[in-house]
Amino acid sequence: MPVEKSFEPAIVAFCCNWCTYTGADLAGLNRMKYPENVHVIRVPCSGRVNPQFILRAFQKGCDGVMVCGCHPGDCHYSTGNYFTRRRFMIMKRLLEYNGIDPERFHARWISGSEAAKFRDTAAEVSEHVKKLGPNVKYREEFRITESAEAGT
Amino acid sequence: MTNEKLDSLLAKAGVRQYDCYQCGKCTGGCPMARAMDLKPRGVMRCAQIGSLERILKSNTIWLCTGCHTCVERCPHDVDLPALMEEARYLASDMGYERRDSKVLNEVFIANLKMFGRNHEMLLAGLYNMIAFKPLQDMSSVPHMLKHGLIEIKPHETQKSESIKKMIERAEKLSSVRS
Amino acid sequence: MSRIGVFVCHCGTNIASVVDPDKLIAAARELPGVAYAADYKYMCSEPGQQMIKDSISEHGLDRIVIASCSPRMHETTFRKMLKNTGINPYMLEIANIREQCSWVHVDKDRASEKAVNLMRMAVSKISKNEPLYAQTIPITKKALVIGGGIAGIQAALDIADAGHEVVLLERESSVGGKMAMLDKTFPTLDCSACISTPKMVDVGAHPNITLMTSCEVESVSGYIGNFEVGIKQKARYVNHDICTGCGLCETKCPVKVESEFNLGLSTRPAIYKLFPQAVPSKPIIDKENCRLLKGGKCGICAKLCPLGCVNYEDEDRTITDNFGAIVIATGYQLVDWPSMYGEYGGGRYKDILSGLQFERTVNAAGPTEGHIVRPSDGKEPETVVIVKCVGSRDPNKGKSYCSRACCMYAAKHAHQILEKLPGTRVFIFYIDVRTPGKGYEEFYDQTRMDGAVYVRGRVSKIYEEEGQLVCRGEDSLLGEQVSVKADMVILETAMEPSPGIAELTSLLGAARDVNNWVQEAHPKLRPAETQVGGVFLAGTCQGPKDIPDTVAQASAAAAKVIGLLNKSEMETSPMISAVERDKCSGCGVCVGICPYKAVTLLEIDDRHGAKRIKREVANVNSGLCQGCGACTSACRTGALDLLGFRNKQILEEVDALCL
Amino acid sequence: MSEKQEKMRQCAEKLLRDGEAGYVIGWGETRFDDRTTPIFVEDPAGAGAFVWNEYAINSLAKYLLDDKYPDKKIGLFTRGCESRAINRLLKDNQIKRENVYLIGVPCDGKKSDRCTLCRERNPILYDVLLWTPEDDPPPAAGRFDRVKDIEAMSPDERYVYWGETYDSCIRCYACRNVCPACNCRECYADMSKTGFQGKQHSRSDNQIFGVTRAFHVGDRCIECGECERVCPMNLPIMGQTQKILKDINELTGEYECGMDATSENYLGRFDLDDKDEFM
Amino acid sequence: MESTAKSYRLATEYVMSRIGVELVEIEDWNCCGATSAHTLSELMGIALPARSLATAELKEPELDIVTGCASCYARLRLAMHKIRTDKAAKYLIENVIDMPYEARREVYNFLDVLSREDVTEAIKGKIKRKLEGLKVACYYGCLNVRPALITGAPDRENPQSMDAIIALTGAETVDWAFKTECCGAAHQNDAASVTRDLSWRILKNAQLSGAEVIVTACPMCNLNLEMRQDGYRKNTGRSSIPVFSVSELLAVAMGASARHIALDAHHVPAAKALAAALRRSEGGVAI
Repeated sequence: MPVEKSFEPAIVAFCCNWCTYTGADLAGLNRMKYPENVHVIRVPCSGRVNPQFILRAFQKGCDGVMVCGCHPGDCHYSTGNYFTRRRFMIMKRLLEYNGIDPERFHARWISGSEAAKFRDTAAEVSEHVKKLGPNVKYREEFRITESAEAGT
Repeated sequence: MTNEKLDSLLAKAGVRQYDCYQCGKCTGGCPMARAMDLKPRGVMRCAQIGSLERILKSNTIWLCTGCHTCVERCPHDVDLPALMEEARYLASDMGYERRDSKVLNEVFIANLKMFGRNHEMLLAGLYNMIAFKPLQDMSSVPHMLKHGLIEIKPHETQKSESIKKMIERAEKLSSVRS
Repeated sequence: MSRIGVFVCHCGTNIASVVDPDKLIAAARELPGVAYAADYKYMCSEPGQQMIKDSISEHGLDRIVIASCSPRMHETTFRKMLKNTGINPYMLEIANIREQCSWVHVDKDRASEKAVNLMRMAVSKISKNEPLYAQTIPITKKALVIGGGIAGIQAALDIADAGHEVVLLERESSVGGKMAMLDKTFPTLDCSACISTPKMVDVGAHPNITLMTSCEVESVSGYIGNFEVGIKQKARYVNHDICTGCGLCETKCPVKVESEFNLGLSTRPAIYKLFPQAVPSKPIIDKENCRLLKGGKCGICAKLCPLGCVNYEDEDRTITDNFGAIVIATGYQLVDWPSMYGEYGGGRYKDILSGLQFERTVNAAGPTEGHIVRPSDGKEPETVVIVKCVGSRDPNKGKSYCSRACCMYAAKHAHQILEKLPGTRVFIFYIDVRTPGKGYEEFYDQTRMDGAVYVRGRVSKIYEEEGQLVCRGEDSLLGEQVSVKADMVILETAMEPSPGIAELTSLLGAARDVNNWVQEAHPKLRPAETQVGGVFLAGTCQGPKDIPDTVAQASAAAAKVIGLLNKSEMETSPMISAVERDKCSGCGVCVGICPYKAVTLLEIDDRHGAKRIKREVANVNSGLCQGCGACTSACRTGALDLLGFRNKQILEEVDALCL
Repeated sequence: MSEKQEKMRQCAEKLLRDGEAGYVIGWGETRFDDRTTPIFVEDPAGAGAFVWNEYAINSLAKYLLDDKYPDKKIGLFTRGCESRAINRLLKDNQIKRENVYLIGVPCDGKKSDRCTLCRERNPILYDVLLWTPEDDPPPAAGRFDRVKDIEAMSPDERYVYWGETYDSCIRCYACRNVCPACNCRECYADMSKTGFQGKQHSRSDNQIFGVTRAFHVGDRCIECGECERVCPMNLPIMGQTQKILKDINELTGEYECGMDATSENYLGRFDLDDKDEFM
Repeated sequence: MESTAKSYRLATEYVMSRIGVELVEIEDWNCCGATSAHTLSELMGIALPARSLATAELKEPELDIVTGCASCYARLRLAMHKIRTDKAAKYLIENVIDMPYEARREVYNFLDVLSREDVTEAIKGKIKRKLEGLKVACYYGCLNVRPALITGAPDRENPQSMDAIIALTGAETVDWAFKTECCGAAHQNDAASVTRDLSWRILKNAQLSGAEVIVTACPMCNLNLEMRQDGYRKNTGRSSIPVFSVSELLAVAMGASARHIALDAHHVPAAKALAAALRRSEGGVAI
């Protein structure tokens, strides 16, 4: 399909304000380059990321989702990311159990200084998701037809 | 072109030349540094400025005993012995001059090809002949003969033929990574 | 319908060279709710801000989206700008099209496309924004300074001089810290004790300062302006309320142990003052070594004390106090070089001293009364080798960082040796000489002219032979191996954070960097603050530094504290959790998740059908809540929501990306 | 059987007559021989309506939520499954222990699929125990067998499996209404404005409901099986929640809910040494 | 060990038989190639030791390997390490040696074995006479401890394992600075002027630190430190110092006679120093 070639996935990254968002800013400051697909949504803490956001993202047409926060032990709010860790350990397994490809959902710890890790993660996730193609699982049906129309 | 070779040399040795900040702790502790025409720190300096030839021409790479004192104390974990080793292979491949110790090493291996094990007397004797140092260490010979510390007849492994073949195979392939 | 204004910043060429502002403007105008869209070269500039303000009144805007640099950069700027416009400062969203778009992407079309996405996400989000109003909390006008070294002393004095109460807490039995151990200070060579002792006396006597020695922080709760700190007062076994510090008790103590203050170069009794000029100038008993406290027979000191101050029954106590601000000034210790450097003898050779041991040796009040002699035989050295960067700049065996003060104190040591023992040969092995400081390079020059020989190279091995220490290394400028036979070797060892810093920072919630130094909130712009509101930093707990920098940072931290304590109350961020009580079933899952104990269950009056009932619901303490939102993701009904980052706002962003 | 039934009736009658309980919840006859229905008896004279037979299937505990603020205690016949549900409600701060009078009735297993999963026949907490405890059922072999079967599929197969499963969901929310872990004042699924749950009868919205509900109750599920029993479309609902329980069991060791009223739920606490796969 | 290290071999056999450790000689072992092989070819430097190890694994799959030579130890350990960590290298090496090799068992040096708790206990039980007051400098050499990645030695500058073993004989080990300095054995033939110095300064530091004898755990170290003492005497004006293998001191303490372990085969007269120590402790027992 010709669509495959020009497929540019939409990826949303929920990033905590103190570590990963700062790391992403630092990547910019250092003029590192990564694919345009990754869109950051700023949240105060990875603990703020309700797993239902992820479901919604897949439903509305995101092809990949990332949840990023401070490394365990470094949380600005001291324990937020420990809860994140448990929540998404369960959620990731549940999503995969329901058929979502493991590569479509990533949780990662990226500190405020790990600009390179942010870049690498963004690039890596983009690449994987690109290979997988557009996500149809969990996607609202009318969206699929709509975009198919738009594509023709 | 030189740098390509140098880069691959460094990569094989697992050494990043810019890790070194030239503190000289390697040279300071090197047992053989006095005899080296390029000191260990100098080797790293040459790697930094891209002068591969000076490394390959030096006697340093042949004199390194592999005692690992340098890397043990190096603040940046620069694996100089690995670098020296790769440099020796490259120097041999590129046909650089055989330096003193290479002769010994070759005699040693020839010895193994013949017997599978090392024959000290033959080794020392052959070496002294080839290197033209006929009298080196010969004062000890009578004592050693008397007490059975050296023997005229070499020990052979039972399968010295297979070892010879193995060594030849290894010589052909030479590097583990290639 | 909301009236959203979209403003696109070029940031000079930083944004505009990659992202096409026209595309953003065109896209913005198509979006529902957008009443106005415009671009400008520098939105954050005065004219840029004016333009936004003008547009607000001209077009009747009620919420603003700015597509520009990171919100971490200018969110505060733009919020301030909105304060005088009639729009609530929280009716603002920033699309980060610089750090996360123009700077990280190359393809102009695709970068512009992404910028449009980001802008659209912000527009969608802001459609759900609501005005937020800051609350105020009272501030306890009292500061706690942890650590009684020169940093803590300076900070305490500055805060106290500004009229605020200060508790200065010190783990040892006297304030003074490392500076009290030093002999002279570079580059002016004024005597360390002469300049630090008066300050020690000042903190002891200042009406606004309460000195708490032999104390440690045990617990911390609360938040900026309202900390509650549990302090452990370790048993001193001497009643300091009565003690006059006469020193009689020390004279007959049968115990002799290595003196910590003199770093093992002399001994002290079990009842002791840390050093003669100690403040408070009163002894304590070291329970690890006291014969009686270890279960033996003694009690001599109690018999000797004319005032009956000695109390062997003394016990640790916990005192709780409230503070508005906390300063961490816990300082450093030297790395344990013997465990790192087997090649330097691993501590086997007596005549190898650490820099601090040499300070004690050369100090007139030290164990040798200032005579530079070898600990092994008491002879004056004829040749001294000074080794720099021991434990620093050595990621393999020690610390990767430069310890900053060593170059200068190495030069000072050389100078002191050459001054006290003219004719001594002094060799300084170095890798680089770093002298960035006022008068520092001149001091280094002087030391070289004094006759100190600088040898460029790191010493590879030191061993003892025939009563001398043979130092082998390379003179890398000559390219030859060198070997120096020295009578004494001084290792200028690196600083590392004081022990216990990990425990203290986790009590306070402050972060540490990879080397365990306390992390400042911003390396350049907020060097004296931690990321935790109300917790500040002074001195070497933040990283190696010399005395002038330490004192400067201490005063900076004090200024921050004074600024905070001068207010009687402060505004808190309104972006905190809020409970919709109708939805809350009081299950309490949020209570256990909140790291600040800000969420509790509250009994409220309600109706159940026709019945009046009492039921429990979650309640957020706006003073404690820091706005992390961890509770909101655990709340199944969504009764808890985070203001400014409401569920619906975030979902709008998600939806907007996928349009 | 009838002896036990008699004990139950006597106990209920006494409770009501003494005014100890305002009413008692138990099982009553229907016009079908093979069905019972939950009944609420206020009048001591009506205690004879309670029955105890192999069709006393419904779990009764959830009814307590309909009357969270009673004037008098509520009497409740309590088996293993009821008592775990009550622990659930107590832990979730939904009922007060003093508002209920628990009449312990050790269970001998009923004619229901949900009883095949049963691990606790005897009540864990009660105010009175009417007869001697039953032997616990043999260790439920294959607690997670069904989950393992699904895990063995490929991602696409799993998607199709669950997609087709949820295609038949009619979103009646019976599973939620009967579930003791679903005790919110207002269910997220009823709040269409928040945006977490779409209302369409599409595969997407149905699946979102399935997964979200599973995540909401997964670490608190007492495995009573009521959800599957009441599902008019026979959906394998526990296949989702048990997946979460299985993962928790694998991550932190033995994990079972409702065994007491105090243990913190898995997602409501953390351990510094938790496995970290997000480095 | 057949020739130049004759007394080392005899003493080791003596000690091991006394404490009930059975050593099995690897059938048809071959030389590890020492410094020479890997100097010329990396592959040869690994294949040679790998062949011996593979043979051992084939014939004695349940046994660990022990070597009494520091150089062999380093080469064997490296081969083992390489096989375990580098799959590509494993494939190549197995091809060259024409044998499978999985590196299932460990390679130890002689000191590792002697330091094992059970072995130490066994030695303690077999010590018959004490070498009271004999001042010993333990020389470990480079390759018993370095490189740390391969040997896993905890302390590479001032190791203690040999000192602890020697202490069992009643001898007193001295604290000295050249325990792991290179003696230059690899270049004694071709860079003699430098390497002679290396061994001399080791001898000198041992003497200045009060040692009467030096003890080694490697035949090459032993030979190298011992053989060139004529020049040492001439050049430094110091007296020569006997060099023993660790097994020899243990054997003597266990009661071996000079003839048992060919003490007369030493280049530097050796029996005298031991005899003096034995006399000190037992009032004139000869060896």
